[in-house]
Amino acid sequence: MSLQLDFRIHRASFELNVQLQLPNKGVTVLFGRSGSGKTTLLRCIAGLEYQADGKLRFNNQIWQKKTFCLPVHQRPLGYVFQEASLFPHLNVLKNMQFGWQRVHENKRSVQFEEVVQLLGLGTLLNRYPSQLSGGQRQRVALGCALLTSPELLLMDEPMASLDSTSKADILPFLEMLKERLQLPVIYVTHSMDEVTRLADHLVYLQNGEVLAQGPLQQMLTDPDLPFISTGQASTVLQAQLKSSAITEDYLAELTVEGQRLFISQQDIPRNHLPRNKQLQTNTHLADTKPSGDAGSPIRVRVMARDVVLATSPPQQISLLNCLQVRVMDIRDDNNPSQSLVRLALGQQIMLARISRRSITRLGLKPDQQVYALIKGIALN
Amino acid sequence: MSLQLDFRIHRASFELNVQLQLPNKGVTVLFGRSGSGKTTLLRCIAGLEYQADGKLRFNNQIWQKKTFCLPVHQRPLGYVFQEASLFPHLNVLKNMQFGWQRVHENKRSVQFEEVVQLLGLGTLLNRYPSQLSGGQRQRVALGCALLTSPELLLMDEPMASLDSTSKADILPFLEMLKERLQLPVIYVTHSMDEVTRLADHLVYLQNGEVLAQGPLQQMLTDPDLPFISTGQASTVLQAQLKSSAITEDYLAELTVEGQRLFISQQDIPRNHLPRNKQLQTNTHLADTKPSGDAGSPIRVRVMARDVVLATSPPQQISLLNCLQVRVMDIRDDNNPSQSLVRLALGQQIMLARISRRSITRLGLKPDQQVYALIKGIALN
Amino acid sequence: AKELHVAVATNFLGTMQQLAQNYQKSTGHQLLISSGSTGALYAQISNGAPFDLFFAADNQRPEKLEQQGLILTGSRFTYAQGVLVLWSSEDNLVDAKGEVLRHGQYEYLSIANPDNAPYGFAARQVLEVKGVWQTLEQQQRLIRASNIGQTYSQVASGAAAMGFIALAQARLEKKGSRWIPDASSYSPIMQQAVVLKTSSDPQLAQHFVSWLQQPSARRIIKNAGYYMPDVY
Amino acid sequence: MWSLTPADLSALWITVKLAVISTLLLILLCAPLAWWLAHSKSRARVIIEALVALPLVLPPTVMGFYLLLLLGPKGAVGGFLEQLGVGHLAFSFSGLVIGSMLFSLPFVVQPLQNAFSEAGGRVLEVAATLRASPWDSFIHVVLPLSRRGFITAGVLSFAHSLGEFGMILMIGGNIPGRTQVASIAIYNYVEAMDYQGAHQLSSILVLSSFTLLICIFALNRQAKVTQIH
Amino acid sequence: MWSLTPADLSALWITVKLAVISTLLLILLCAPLAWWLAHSKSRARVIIEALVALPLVLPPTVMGFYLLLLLGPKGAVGGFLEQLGVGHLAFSFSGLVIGSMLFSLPFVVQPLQNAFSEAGGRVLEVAATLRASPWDSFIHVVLPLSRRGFITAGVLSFAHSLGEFGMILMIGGNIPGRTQVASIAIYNYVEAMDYQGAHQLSSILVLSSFTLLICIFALNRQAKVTQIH
Ligand SMILES: Nc1ncnc2c1ncn2[C@@H]1O[C@H](COP(=O)(O)OP(=O)(O)OP(=O)(O)O)[C@@H](O)[C@H]1O
Ligand SMILES: Nc1ncnc2c1ncn2[C@@H]1O[C@H](COP(=O)(O)OP(=O)(O)OP(=O)(O)O)[C@@H](O)[C@H]1O
Ligand SMILES: [Mg+2]
Ligand SMILES: [Mg+2]
Repeated sequence: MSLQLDFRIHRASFELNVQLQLPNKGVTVLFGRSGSGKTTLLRCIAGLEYQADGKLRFNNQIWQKKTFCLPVHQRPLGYVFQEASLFPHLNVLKNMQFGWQRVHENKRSVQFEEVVQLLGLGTLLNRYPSQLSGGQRQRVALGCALLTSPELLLMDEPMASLDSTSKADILPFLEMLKERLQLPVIYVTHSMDEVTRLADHLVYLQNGEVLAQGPLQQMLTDPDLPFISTGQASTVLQAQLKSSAITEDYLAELTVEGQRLFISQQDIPRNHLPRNKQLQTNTHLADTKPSGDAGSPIRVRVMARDVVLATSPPQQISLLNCLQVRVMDIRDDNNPSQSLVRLALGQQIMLARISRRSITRLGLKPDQQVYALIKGIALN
Repeated sequence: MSLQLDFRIHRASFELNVQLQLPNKGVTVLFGRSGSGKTTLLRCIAGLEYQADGKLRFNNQIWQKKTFCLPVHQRPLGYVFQEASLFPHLNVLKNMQFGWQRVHENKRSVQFEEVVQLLGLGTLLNRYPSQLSGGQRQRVALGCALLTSPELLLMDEPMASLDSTSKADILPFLEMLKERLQLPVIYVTHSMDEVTRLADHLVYLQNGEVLAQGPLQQMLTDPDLPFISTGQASTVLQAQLKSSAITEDYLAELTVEGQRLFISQQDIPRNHLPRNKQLQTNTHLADTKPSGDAGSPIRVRVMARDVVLATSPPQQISLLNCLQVRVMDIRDDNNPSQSLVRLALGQQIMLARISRRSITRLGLKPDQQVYALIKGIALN
Repeated sequence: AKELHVAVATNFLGTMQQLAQNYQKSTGHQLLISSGSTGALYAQISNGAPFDLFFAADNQRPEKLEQQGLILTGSRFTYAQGVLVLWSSEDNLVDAKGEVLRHGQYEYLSIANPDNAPYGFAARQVLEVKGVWQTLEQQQRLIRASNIGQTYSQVASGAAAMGFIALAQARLEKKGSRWIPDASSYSPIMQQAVVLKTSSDPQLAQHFVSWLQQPSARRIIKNAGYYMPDVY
Repeated sequence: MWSLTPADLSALWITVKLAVISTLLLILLCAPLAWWLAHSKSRARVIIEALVALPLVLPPTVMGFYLLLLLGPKGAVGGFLEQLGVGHLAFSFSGLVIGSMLFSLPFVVQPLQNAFSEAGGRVLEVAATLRASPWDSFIHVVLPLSRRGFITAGVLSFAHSLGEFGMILMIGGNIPGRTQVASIAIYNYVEAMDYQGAHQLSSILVLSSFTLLICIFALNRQAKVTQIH
Repeated sequence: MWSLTPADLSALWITVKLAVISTLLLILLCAPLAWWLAHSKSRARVIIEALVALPLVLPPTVMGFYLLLLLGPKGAVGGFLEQLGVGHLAFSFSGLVIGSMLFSLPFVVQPLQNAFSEAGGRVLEVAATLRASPWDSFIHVVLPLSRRGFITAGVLSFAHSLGEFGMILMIGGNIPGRTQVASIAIYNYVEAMDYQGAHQLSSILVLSSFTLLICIFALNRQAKVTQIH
């Protein structure tokens, strides 16, 4: 736990009061409704909220305490603002060089060309911000922040106005960065997809206070939190990837609590590939079979709506994955026609959202042993 | 077809060249990668691109031709800009009143309080824009545009930075507005979820040109377009809602091409409810059973990844919906471990994405009769 | 009672105000006084300024107006003759013979601009007689104010050690030391006045002019520090 | 303690009248010009911008002299007006106003132009989509957003009109009760060596301007704070 | 065609030197003040803002007189400098520069203050997160974004320094070759009824300023076009 913070802000009709200890690597996602204080908290961490009263310690370095506040520009962080903010008098190239040039060569941990290429900015370098589209501006702002080789990355909805192709290009890069640089990231997003894909740690803010926080898995299945009742309710399972598990048909075999699971090779996180391949995104992996070792841990996401329950293992059906699980409990869902079934898979918990009618028809009860069928592609 | 447009713009490294005829009701979604010209096209329609050379006719009224250009403020349109833009010198209330006061009372088709309440702005009315969070600003901007009671609504990613709860509140309101006001809407979004939920018509832009356009259903299943290869690939089915179809367990029964389908009552679009209920969002429908008539048409969305194929109807499984379909063709997916199966369901087409291994195991072939299993909750 | 509009060179303004008071007392007529530099007033008159009378600080401008036919024929007359004085605000700086100009330890000497102010021209003549003009000019110690009013300000503020001003000004100062050069060392400073052709009431203007010839009026002018040959 | 002569009072009154009238007129007339300068893409713009600054380059008396030539009965403008029966403008309060306006022109145009340049762009587009005509937008969006520019323009022009005297003396003719303003009165006091009178009138001018300016800036600041710009 | 006397030439040269030096110095010194005024939340701000505009209120000659009292050998400042062995400032070029600066103060501070107010906020926050120290941000972000304000300040101050003569005459003493500037020379021509000489020198001043201003505004415009502000 190496980002320790404790902030209080009083505003006319809003009060922030947050104490947190965040891990010094991995992605912490700040989640919460509009106006819950996510941006304000990021600004406090960056040192931009002068009225903030509090303490902040990063990796044994004190950034703020009662009588002291490390100036923003001396904090080794990168900040992607919610509204992409570029220097209007500089073109894209100079905007990106701004932070890059202010970091000592020895301290640079990313490559300029790498970032430019990955964010697809090669053809825009001579443009001025006023000549860019919304998404282009957002990508440039992302580039500017990354190019300062930060030790802590703060990102406020960095992909809100990006198309899915751009997102699909950038997300793996962020995952890679996070692994390679061992860089703690604090990430604000409203997209459950980004949460399940990126988050290690989740902080749920409500009206300026931390309602709950914890590791992703635990938070997603906590019945008291709203995650389980969204349409996007998901669980994340810890699995092991076998090195020899690559099949002819581009599937990879995993083990979860002793049971087999197949996922698409493409969904295997990049960091399980040899280092020199890490930057090749969007290329098919067929030619470069991953060399993850037998037990290399990997996490897979299972959306509650993708889980089908059966009382006997079905045949002749296009569902690859069939896990034996035990029904823990069955709860009402927000949607009255649905129920939320929590399933025990060894030590782990999985969610399934199925219709009440199916519950009745199958006669599901707590403690019953059932088969959870998951579509292979639902994992990532 | 009552929005006819024909625009050309030359810029240093971008060229827009668009001819379109759009329906005069329903939602047309502009889709395309970052920088493809979506915002530029909206600005042309609004009359904000002075360099634009072209023609524009809206409902037999000429807005622009060679020698004439109707000034922006005389066009009865509402525009939600990509970057929420409010007047910094006015508080939220006065911002919202700005357009409202400039529309004649007789021409007002929405209610001030209604919009304020729905967008959750009640407590923010006295704030200035600089005191709002990103999502709050976006909601105010949305309100400002709606309050001009437009005859044509242009929206540029109006929900990009909204949390899912706000979205879930606002989307039904937009659906209702679109039905009630018979208001044509041109909507830019990167979210497939919003596309399938709102769009009637889809325009796919690439490098400033219309790559394809047409009704939603047709566009989504077109093998030449990128929609089928995204993770979000979906089809939209035309179904009929039976008035007597409301069951005890909050499901509604639909008919698709003569076959039965169950969906959650909650997913029934609001416009199928009695008018006085239209504004009650997020309330359970149990108490207000929808009164749609026997054959009232309704559309349901099926994501390709939610479809499971079986060669015999499975038993003892929590899948409510089982449709008899015919395999049309099987194509490679972007993901090498997956295949995309196009299924004929009567006159309609449905997509299923399943693993290659399942194709082999089940021995699927074109023209084969199979069972398509869809999770009830996957419909909306 | 009627009104007469009089344009006066700034250095005669104070005296004119005194005269105006007396004139009003004795005749009931009022004087409306506009002041300015002689050059500016001349430019205004050539461009139709609504004055009846013009009291210049020199004879050059009135002559010019006469040549241009802008005045009532024969109305030009000398109303006062200026007396030049070297003045310093320091008590013992200026000696009775003006030798300080030659030997004194002073930094700056202020005079009115010799090119357009009669007092300046006279000062230059005095300096030339003393033989210091060239030196002062070369050493850039000569301040050229726009008129003697400014010269006075510069000396009074102590910025310039001394300066050539009108006796009319120096009289008002109790402090300081002064030297009045011999009247023969410079050409007489004839302050002339004219009645303008555009005058709306030439008769009243003439009346005022003749009133000025009266001893009481002349005494006022003399007491103000001007040389009035007839009174002596 | 202070003993102002009636002439002083009348000079003060004319001064205030002159400063107020010329500042208001100037702002009214210059706003469109500044708007055009801020938004025009015409090449002529640069020339007009340069012309606007020119009145500053010449010494005020000399400018006054040239204005006299122009506005006097023999001048092009004055003569024309004379023929119309309006009367030429030299030595009248109207002439004073014109001179004063000409002389404060750059102080009004430049700040307004800068303010208008900033207050353009996106907000105007938003206003147009919210049905505001260009004129409506100008009044309800541009003007409030350019407040700072207007204050700067007003303050500079007002203060400058108070202190200007070279040109005013030349074109106004320093006629008591009509065109004699406070600055000329002070000048006269100094010239007449009545330093007491000069100090007194100067103090009044400076102190009242100071008070006025403080009020203006304080109000401006308050407006800014409530808006949290 | 034109026949300038050596005195005219030297006056022109001193004029240019004075305008350039005082404008540059003024901008250098006023930038921090304007920055403080734009961003301070102190109550003293309003008072300083009002003080800055005050030099305009008094007639230049009178201001010059008061300055003379201050800077002359008997004045507080002049006397002090005298004791230091620097010499008092009256009738020297340095005194001229000081007077000219004081008189153009409001034209420099106000536009800069407005520009700095606009160029604050978000971009400064971005710059700080990109490791720019406040000073670094000021140089590389605020200055370029305030270009318009600097141009306005420079142009107004430069033009005003060219034309100002009342105060300069008083405090500079019109010493040929040292403190006689073109505006005084023109004034003298007018006073001496040498209208030919006045026209000639005026034309030179006006035309060369006009050319200079056109160049400045054209360059500014070009910079703006490439940036598409
Ligand atoms: N400058 C300010 N002055 C007063 N209140 C403010 C200010 N900035 C933000 N607020 C308020 O503080 C609260 C928290 O704002 P914040 O921007 O942190 O929200 P957020 O969680 O980032 O929301 P969003 O998802 O909409 O961006 C909001 O209610 C907002 O209205
Ligand atoms: N003012 C401008 N001058 C020159 N080029 C511009 C200008 N505005 C936009 N462009 C370019 O025109 C193209 C289309 O821009 P547009 O804003 O329409 O894209 P978009 O489809 O809305 O993208 P996004 O999803 O990122 O908002 C982009 O390549 C952009 O860089
Ligand atoms: Mg936010
Ligand atoms: Mg866009």
